[in-house]
Amino acid sequence: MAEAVVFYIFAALILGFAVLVITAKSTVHSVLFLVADFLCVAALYVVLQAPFLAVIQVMVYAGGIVVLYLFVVMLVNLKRPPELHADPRRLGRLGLVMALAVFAELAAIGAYGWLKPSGFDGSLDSKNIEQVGRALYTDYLVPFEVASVLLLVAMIGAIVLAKREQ
Amino acid sequence: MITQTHFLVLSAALFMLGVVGVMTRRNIIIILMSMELMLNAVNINLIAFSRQLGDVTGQVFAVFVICVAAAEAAVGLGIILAFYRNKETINIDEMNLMRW
Amino acid sequence: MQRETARPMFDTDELVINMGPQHPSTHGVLRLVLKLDGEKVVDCDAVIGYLHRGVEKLCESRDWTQIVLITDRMDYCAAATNNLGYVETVEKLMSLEVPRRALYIRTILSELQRVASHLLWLGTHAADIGALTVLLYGLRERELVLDLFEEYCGARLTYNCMRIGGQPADLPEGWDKRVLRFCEIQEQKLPEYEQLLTSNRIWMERTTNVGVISAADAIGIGLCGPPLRASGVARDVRKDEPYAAYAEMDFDIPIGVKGDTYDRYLVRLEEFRQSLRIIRQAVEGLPEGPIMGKVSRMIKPPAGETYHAIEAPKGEIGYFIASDGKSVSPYRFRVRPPSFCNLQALRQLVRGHLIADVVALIGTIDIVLGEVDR
Amino acid sequence: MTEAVIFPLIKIVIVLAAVLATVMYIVLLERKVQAWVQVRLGPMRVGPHGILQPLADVLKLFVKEDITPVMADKWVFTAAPILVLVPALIAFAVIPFASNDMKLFGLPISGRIADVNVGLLYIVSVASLGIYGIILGGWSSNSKYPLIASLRASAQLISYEIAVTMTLVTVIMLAGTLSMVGIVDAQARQGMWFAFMQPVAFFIYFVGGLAETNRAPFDLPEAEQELVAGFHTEYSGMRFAFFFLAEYANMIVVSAVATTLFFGGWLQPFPNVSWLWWLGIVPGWMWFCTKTFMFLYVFLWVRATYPRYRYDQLMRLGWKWLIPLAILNVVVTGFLKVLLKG
Repeated sequence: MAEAVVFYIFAALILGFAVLVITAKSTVHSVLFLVADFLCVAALYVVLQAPFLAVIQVMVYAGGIVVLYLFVVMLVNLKRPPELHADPRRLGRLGLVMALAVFAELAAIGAYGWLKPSGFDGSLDSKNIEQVGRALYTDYLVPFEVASVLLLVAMIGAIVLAKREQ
Repeated sequence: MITQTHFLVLSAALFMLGVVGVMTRRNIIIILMSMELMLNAVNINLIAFSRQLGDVTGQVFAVFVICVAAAEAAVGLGIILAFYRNKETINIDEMNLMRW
Repeated sequence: MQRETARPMFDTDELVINMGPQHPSTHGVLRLVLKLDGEKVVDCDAVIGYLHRGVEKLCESRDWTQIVLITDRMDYCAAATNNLGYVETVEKLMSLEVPRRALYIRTILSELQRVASHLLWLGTHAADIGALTVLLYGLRERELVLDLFEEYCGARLTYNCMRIGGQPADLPEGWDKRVLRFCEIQEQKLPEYEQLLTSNRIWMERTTNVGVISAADAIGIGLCGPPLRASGVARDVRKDEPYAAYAEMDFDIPIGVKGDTYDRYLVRLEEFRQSLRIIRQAVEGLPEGPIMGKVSRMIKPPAGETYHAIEAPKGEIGYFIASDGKSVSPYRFRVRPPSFCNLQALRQLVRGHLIADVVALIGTIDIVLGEVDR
Repeated sequence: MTEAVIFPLIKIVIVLAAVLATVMYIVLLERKVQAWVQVRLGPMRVGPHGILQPLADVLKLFVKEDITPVMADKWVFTAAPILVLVPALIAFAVIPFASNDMKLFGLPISGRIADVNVGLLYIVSVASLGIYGIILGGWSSNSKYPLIASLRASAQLISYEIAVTMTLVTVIMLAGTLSMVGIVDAQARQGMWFAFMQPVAFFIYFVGGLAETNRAPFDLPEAEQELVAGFHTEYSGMRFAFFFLAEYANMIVVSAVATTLFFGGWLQPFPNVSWLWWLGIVPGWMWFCTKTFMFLYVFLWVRATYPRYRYDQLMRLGWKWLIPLAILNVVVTGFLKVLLKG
């Protein structure tokens, strides 16, 4: 019962903030809503018994990535605000397509859930961090290393791109 | 009773909102942010399934997704910054040249 | 790679920022228009005149004795040397003979003034770089100098402590002892400042190689005083064209090597010691005799003009005074203020440095806006 | 129900009140310590030896006019101080003030609000959120000095966070747990505070902590000599007070975490020296507070002694010295751990 309440509250917040992210006029407000959104997602991870992921979500997404966004928004906003493209006809067409897609998707999920109802019977024990760590460093060691190389490449790439030419 | 389906619906809706953002907004920073929303939707899915199956593999993949999101943000924003310095715009419709 | 060179790939955004006239560390009402590239200063434009009171014009309508107290108001951190420069110029114009005792008293006063002014400089310069404690230490010792001045002439800031042809009053009883006592105290306190700054890593990193100016550039710009000597030019009016009783004093002129902020700091710190040395010699060798020369009641210099410069704490302060021989006030009065001349170097100093260095560099050239604007 | 809801609530209230009161008096202590270093007396007028000065300060901040610049982004401008203060305060949730075996009216009380098994990561992630308030406060003021300051602040925070987090990794390696309580227990078990096993990590943590809390000699974002007042130049009244509170609350967090990770938290010193048995009489939470205050004092002491770093020097120190050193420390610790085990 408590879980349901928590889930509905956070689900509503997540979707609400997501709507605000994509509709806010000011880019900075958008970024702020994005942070709020990520924090709510982190809360949802706690509900899903993944505290490690929740903390990582806050640390990396909210504390790192979005700060980067904010930085760029501030640098870019200095001169003139970016314009919002408004093409009502196109938006209308898009809306129709999107609505159909969402409908199809939700229908599929609903049908699946109806055919094969599933509660959360499998439960993760409290040793969440150890488990994730073990999986990362044993079964998924190679992907892990690849990911680290990816980050390194991204880092160098970002520096090269953002650096001014002398 | 909250079931897997609840999370799937939430995730689908969040993903769709991300897609709508990418499609409707012309501000490239907001487009990138919408993509972050979609990645988050994926993560919710992964973690919900990990919970259902009692297996941490989903969480491991969520870590990878976050990792990729970080890399994407760094490079993407680097490109935006470089482009902005040159063209003074971040409207995606005006980004129609492969070189300058 | 082929690329149009006409337009750089990334054009730089320059941010124009106004530092002052209301800013905590522009030492008064100096306004700097800084062009920034990120944190780097591309260009700097000093806007002055916010404290302009028309001192020079004002002096042309006051009689000769009244002008002494107007000179107090130029460099209000070093009023005694301003007085000295003025009275000596007038004495030169009138070819007056000043008694030796008066000359010695003047020497003591102007060296005390140098110590006080340098203490204020040290404190504010260090505070600009973030070392607040040194400011309080410096003010603590400056208070002692001000007490001495108060005892001698009754004022603590604008002394009006010299007269054309001599001194207004003889030394109070026991004053010389107290001056020597102060010298002792000051000598003991100098290592305290040095402990906090001289070999402090952060202080050294903040000051070495910041605002380097070569000897040739320094002369070209017209720098004077400690900044000039820190660039390696041994120019000191006290030695080169001795005035007051400096010809009879034994002292050294510290000079720097690189001409950076750290050198300027070291030079001024050494000047403390030399000043104390001069004060000791002057107090010990103080001759007996009158303190006032033979001056008529109505001072009216003969027609003519003259320029005379002395070494103020901040540099060379020169007075150009023209008299028409008829009226009771100068016909033309012009000051060459050291702060104004040293300020000219600021632009060259700050270019290419960061904002944090700008405040350090304003501090290192030691300006007083009352003197820059007059 | 009582155990799960009422007790934590009471604890939260107590901790919040204690933190806010400490902040008020840390400000007074700072002024006093600085005054003593600078051969002054410090505040003396309000109450004996200025002991009521904090109340006067708070009153002044309350009644001061709250100004919002006309061109400021009003929402963000209002939200920024809150965004700074909240992370600083919620970090206290996992800090263990005392051991678990405290008794109050016969009821067992644990000496913390919550013991999460990701406690240390929680603190790191919460601390990384504090940056938003600073960036947004500087940006929304729509003024140049705050903007420069907030850019400085965010760059500084991000770069020093890496070094600090790296030092935490070594602590985790030694303790084998992420729980704050577990880390203190590990120190009790191993019979040695981690500061002595990891002096390098402790040093880096403390320097990084100075930088992360924007304290001298790393107080660039609010260097009044350069940037007027830094990112809160345009703030006044209570909103300014929030920034102020947050800075000092962050100092307390850094000190408290340093105490927990490196100086044994609530543990008494020298538990194995028999003639020092009387040290055990002092309750654990008092040891904790004493140690924390020691660190706070060092914060103030450093401020009164050192000049300020320059922006590029600060970055160089962080990236070229502290981060490599911290990584090296992690590697060495790992090797030693494996070697000593085998």
